[in-house]
Amino acid sequence: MSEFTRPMEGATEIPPAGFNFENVSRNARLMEAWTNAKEQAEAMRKHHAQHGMDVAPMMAGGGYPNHMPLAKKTGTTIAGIVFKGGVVLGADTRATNGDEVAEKNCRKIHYVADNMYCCGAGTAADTDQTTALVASQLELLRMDLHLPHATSLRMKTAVTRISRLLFRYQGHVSAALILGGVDKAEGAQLYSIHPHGSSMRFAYTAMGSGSLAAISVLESAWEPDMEEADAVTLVQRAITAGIFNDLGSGSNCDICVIKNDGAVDYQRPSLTPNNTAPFRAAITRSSRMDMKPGTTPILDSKFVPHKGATLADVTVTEMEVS
Amino acid sequence: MFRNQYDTDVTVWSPEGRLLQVEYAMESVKQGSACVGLRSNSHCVLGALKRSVSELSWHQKKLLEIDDHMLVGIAGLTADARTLAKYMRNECLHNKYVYGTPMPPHQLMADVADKHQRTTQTYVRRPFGVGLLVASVDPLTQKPHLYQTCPSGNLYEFYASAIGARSQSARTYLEKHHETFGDASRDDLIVHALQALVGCVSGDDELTKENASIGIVGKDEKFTLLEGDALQPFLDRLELKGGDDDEEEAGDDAAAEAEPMET
Amino acid sequence: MWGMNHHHRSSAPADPKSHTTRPIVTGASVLGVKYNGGVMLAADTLLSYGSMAKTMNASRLMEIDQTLIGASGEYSDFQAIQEMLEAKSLQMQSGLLQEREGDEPPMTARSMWNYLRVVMYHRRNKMNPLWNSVVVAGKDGATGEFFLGNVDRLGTTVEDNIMATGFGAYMGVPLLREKWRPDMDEGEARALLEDCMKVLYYRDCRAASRIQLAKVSADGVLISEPYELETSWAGSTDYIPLNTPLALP
Amino acid sequence: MMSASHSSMVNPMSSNPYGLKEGEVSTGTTILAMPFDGGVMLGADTRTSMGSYATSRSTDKITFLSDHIFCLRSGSAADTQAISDIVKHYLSHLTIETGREPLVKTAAHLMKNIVYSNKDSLSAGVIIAGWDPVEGGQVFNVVQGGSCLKQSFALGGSGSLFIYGLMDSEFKEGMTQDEARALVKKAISHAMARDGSSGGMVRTMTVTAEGNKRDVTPGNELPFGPVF
Amino acid sequence: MASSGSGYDLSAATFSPDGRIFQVEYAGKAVENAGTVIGIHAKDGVVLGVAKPLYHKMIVPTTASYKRIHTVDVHAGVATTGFLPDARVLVGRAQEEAADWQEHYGSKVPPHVLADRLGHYVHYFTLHGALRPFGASCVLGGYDVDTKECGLYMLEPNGAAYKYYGVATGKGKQVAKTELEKLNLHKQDAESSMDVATAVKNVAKILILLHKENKDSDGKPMELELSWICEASKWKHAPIPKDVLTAAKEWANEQLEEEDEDDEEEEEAMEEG
Repeated sequence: MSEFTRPMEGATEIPPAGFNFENVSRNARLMEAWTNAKEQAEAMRKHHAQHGMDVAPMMAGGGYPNHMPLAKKTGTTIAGIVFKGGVVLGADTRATNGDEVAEKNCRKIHYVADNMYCCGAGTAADTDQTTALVASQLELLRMDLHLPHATSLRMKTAVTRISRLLFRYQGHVSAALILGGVDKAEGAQLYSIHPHGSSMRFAYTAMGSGSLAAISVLESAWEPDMEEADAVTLVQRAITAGIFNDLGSGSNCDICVIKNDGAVDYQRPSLTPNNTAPFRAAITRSSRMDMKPGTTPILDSKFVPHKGATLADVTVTEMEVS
Repeated sequence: MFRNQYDTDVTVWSPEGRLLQVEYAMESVKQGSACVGLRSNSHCVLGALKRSVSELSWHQKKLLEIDDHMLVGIAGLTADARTLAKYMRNECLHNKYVYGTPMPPHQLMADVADKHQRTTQTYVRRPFGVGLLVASVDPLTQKPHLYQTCPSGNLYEFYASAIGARSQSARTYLEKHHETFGDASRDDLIVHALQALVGCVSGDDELTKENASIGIVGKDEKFTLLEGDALQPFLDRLELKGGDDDEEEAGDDAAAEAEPMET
Repeated sequence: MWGMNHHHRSSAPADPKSHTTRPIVTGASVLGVKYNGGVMLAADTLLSYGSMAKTMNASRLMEIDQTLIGASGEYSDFQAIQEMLEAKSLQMQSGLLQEREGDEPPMTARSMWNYLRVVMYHRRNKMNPLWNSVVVAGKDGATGEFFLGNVDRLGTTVEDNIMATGFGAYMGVPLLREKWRPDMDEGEARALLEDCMKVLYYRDCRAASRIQLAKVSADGVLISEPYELETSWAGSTDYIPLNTPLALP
Repeated sequence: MMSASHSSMVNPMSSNPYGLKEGEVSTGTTILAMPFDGGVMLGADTRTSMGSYATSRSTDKITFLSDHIFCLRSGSAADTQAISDIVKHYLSHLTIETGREPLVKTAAHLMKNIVYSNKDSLSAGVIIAGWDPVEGGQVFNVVQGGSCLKQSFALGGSGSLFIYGLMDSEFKEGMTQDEARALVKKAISHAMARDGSSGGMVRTMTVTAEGNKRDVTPGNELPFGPVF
Repeated sequence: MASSGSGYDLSAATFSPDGRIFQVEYAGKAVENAGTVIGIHAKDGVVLGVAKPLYHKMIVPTTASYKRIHTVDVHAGVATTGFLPDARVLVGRAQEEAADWQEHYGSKVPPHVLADRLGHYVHYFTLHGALRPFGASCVLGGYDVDTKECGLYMLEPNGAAYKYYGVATGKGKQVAKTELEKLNLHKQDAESSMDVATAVKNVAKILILLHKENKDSDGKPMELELSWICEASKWKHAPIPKDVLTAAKEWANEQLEEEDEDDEEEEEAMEEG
């Protein structure tokens, strides 16, 4: 999962509502510039090679950038399976910004409705906003239809809403989702939805950069009608495979179990295989590094009140209540 | 020395089917000072007698390191030996780079022997004028091997051997005792090597820590050179007679003295 | 001495791009594990030409001097490596002074691995790589322990208890890492490799269910005949596409 | 089968799988060889094309290498003719030196050596088929790039893609000569019907210990024509 | 040597007035002075053998550096004699030829081609003043993988590479030839033609006989080196297994003793008669 740089604290400019694609045209311009630079470099290298000069830099891609700047690679492992009593979803908790770990414990299993949750891979903002948008649509729909129970909301409806939204944006909304949940019509269900708007139903699936690692675990050990405990362990194993084998995934494993009766068991964290506290604790720092209060004596102190308005000038009125 | 028209060129066979130029090259080995080699089941030891060419010169090196598991002792033209040693060192390094393992000695020796042969079949080069004793340990089996090369391109493996000036006395000594070398300890082998060398010292000289040199490789022992003070404890175990006696006797006496050490 | 040979095959073209730029006939993943008493490799027997299955019974595992070699990537390059190693082996075996007591092979797995590194690195420096990732399994000459290593087309070498090339690096390794133990017996090793090959068959479009196993153990080297994996399709057969009108019961 | 654009990249699945240069004549082809009881049967279409123009409609792609060994050529006509000439030359040398007929695998090996070591400048996919006294009838496929595959039957050229399924289901070991010829003709006719770069007639060659026999089926007498 | 000193014998590039090339003949002398090599082409394989007297006490007799029979390729081997460094070069060349053939044609070189190519190589050294002829000879045994037949050839310093049923060269050439001729090896089709097991015994016998008859080597220890290509060796060139070798030696010694006794009896009978 990646995060674009956050706006500065206290920035005054508020972005317009909805998704923003001003970078699309910027990227197109960059791409063009890059292609030109590459062609020039190629021509140069050909010239060199024909004259018997060193052509080694080609291998290293020297001289021009290897590729145009892209949105940062998504690094995530999410997975879900259907078991006898419902659906289990799992996700890692690492958020990356390029090669940096931007956040060690982020939430990737999003609330969509009381009876369905959604794991998101891709650009963090896109998955957050998409799931939130659909969540509010579903809630409005539920109220509009006077559905008494959460499980009366159909999974199909959610899948359709999400995939229509994503398709409308032609893949520019970078959200790869696994939607899991239960409804009265079809029981426990699991769907994967790709950024371009396609959706598929599975008994088990995985997405994100760690999906290959996760799916290998699921493919080798999933079986029909698993018990809940086994199902949770399997998803944990799949996510852990992503955490340890995919560099884009890491930190903890979150789990969300949605049972056939609509009950939800959201475990966050469910596993903490990368707890660093013991390692930190194991490092003994010299006591000389710790400075006790008072180590530096206070020689003198002085208080200068602000010269402008004083507290007494402010008129305090009570807030109106209705 | 026998001279005739067949002896000036390496590419000419004599009517008897001999290569006289090559045989003459073999004579040059006898010009060098002596070098002995012997092996047990775990170690291979070379001993050499160093010469100094003048009062002001150092004793010249006789034992050259090739690799951790290999060293050569030389007798004959030093410059020719240096060429060969450089070649052998290069081959060892190359093998290490390509296969990640030390050069198997038998393989290297075959190449060295072929290198000698090449000089005997074309008239552009003269044969090498040097004999080598090569002490080595096979890196795979950890067994010691002692090889001897010859300017003709012949190659032998020995339990013990000696080359160079006055080496006959050393060979006699080694021949008498070689059957006991198999189980001998490392230190005993060194003493045997020195004892064999005693007979090779020229009349008015004697074997000292200055002119003696010992090189060892063994199972679990990388190339070690013993010279100077390090050699003294071993020299102290010899009774130096050599000088005045004739060669055969020197060997015999030395043998008689050496025997108690082996028990 | 193929690879660094004296018969130079073709002069380098003026355009460096026209060197080998991609594989044409390819084999998919090779997997390997060390286990208690040996080391085992697995590979399927499919060769692809683009996405077409060109032939379905080609072995990508070979034995040379009690060492196993398995390769993914360009098959013609694998054949060249095969010929090169066979010639090398013969050269070393019949070499003039080749006689050690016992039948120690002249080149152990580790030295073969090292030799391949030199050849592959040399070729990539000539901008003409051998387009393979090669797994080497056998015995380490110096220690007598079992050896498992990999050389890629750049000449990078890796040594490990588990090994996977191609897609196997993404889908085999997680399982191998999770399940591997040093005290695994041969049956466990085989089961683990078969599990991984199965997953690869499910999810790698260039993999097949017809595989070969090979092992090096105290008994020597054994390469199995190709056989079919048993696959499972449970959980994958039930679902019909979304928004398909359902026939009423 | 070929587009005119130049590309040194070889993409087997593109419309220009052999990376031909502009104006290069290619045998956009269907070729097929299979062993039968007592020999091998080779078959090929007869179209040679340059882009979508058929420069020849009666080409003979079944090329002599030695008395009982032939090759079938696909890819660049110039390249494959040149290398089969070289292999033929090598084999005649070999025949003189050894005093006996060359083996099919030797011919395949020579062909592979050339294709493999010149993979960057050749566009050639060649099937070598023949009979020798040691191993009987055999078929080798030397694929673009230089892999050498011994196969139970071999297909090559752009048209082969259309008949893999047919051959997979109809080929059997140990067919009679007549069955083999009928299958080869049928398969090539099917390929010619669906592949624009294959066409013309079907030529076959039967190679047995007793001798070789050619056969041509004109374009209007094929066992299969397009169904409309 | 009658012609020595005539000045026509100093270069391989010089003919003598009577059309001989003395340098090649002199090189042949190096072979005639060296150890004997014997080869037998039996009906089901080939056997090569050399005898190596141990002239030196301290030499390691089992070592590879003392080897005189070498494997050239899986299916071919040579036994060498003469000036051994030269012989080693021939072996190396044979190995190269076999490897080149494999690389070029993807198959095993037929033995007659290998012998022929080696002959060309040796012959080249008889043409130039700057080179000298090889002072070595070798007996080549090989298995033709295609025709499933074995072949036995001898290479001489002049470049000749003839095929033989049985062949000997080196010091004991004459005696060995006489003994080989007694074995009727050229009658391969006959019922009684020799199999490879018998050939091994006879090679051992002839070599031991030669050793005993030679005044220089008698009494000195001797090492037999024998190899074969036959069904038992899976048609590969391999040293003869130790037990087979020991049995052959025992058989040879018994035979020789019997013959001695017979001779003595005969002699006695003669004397008496």
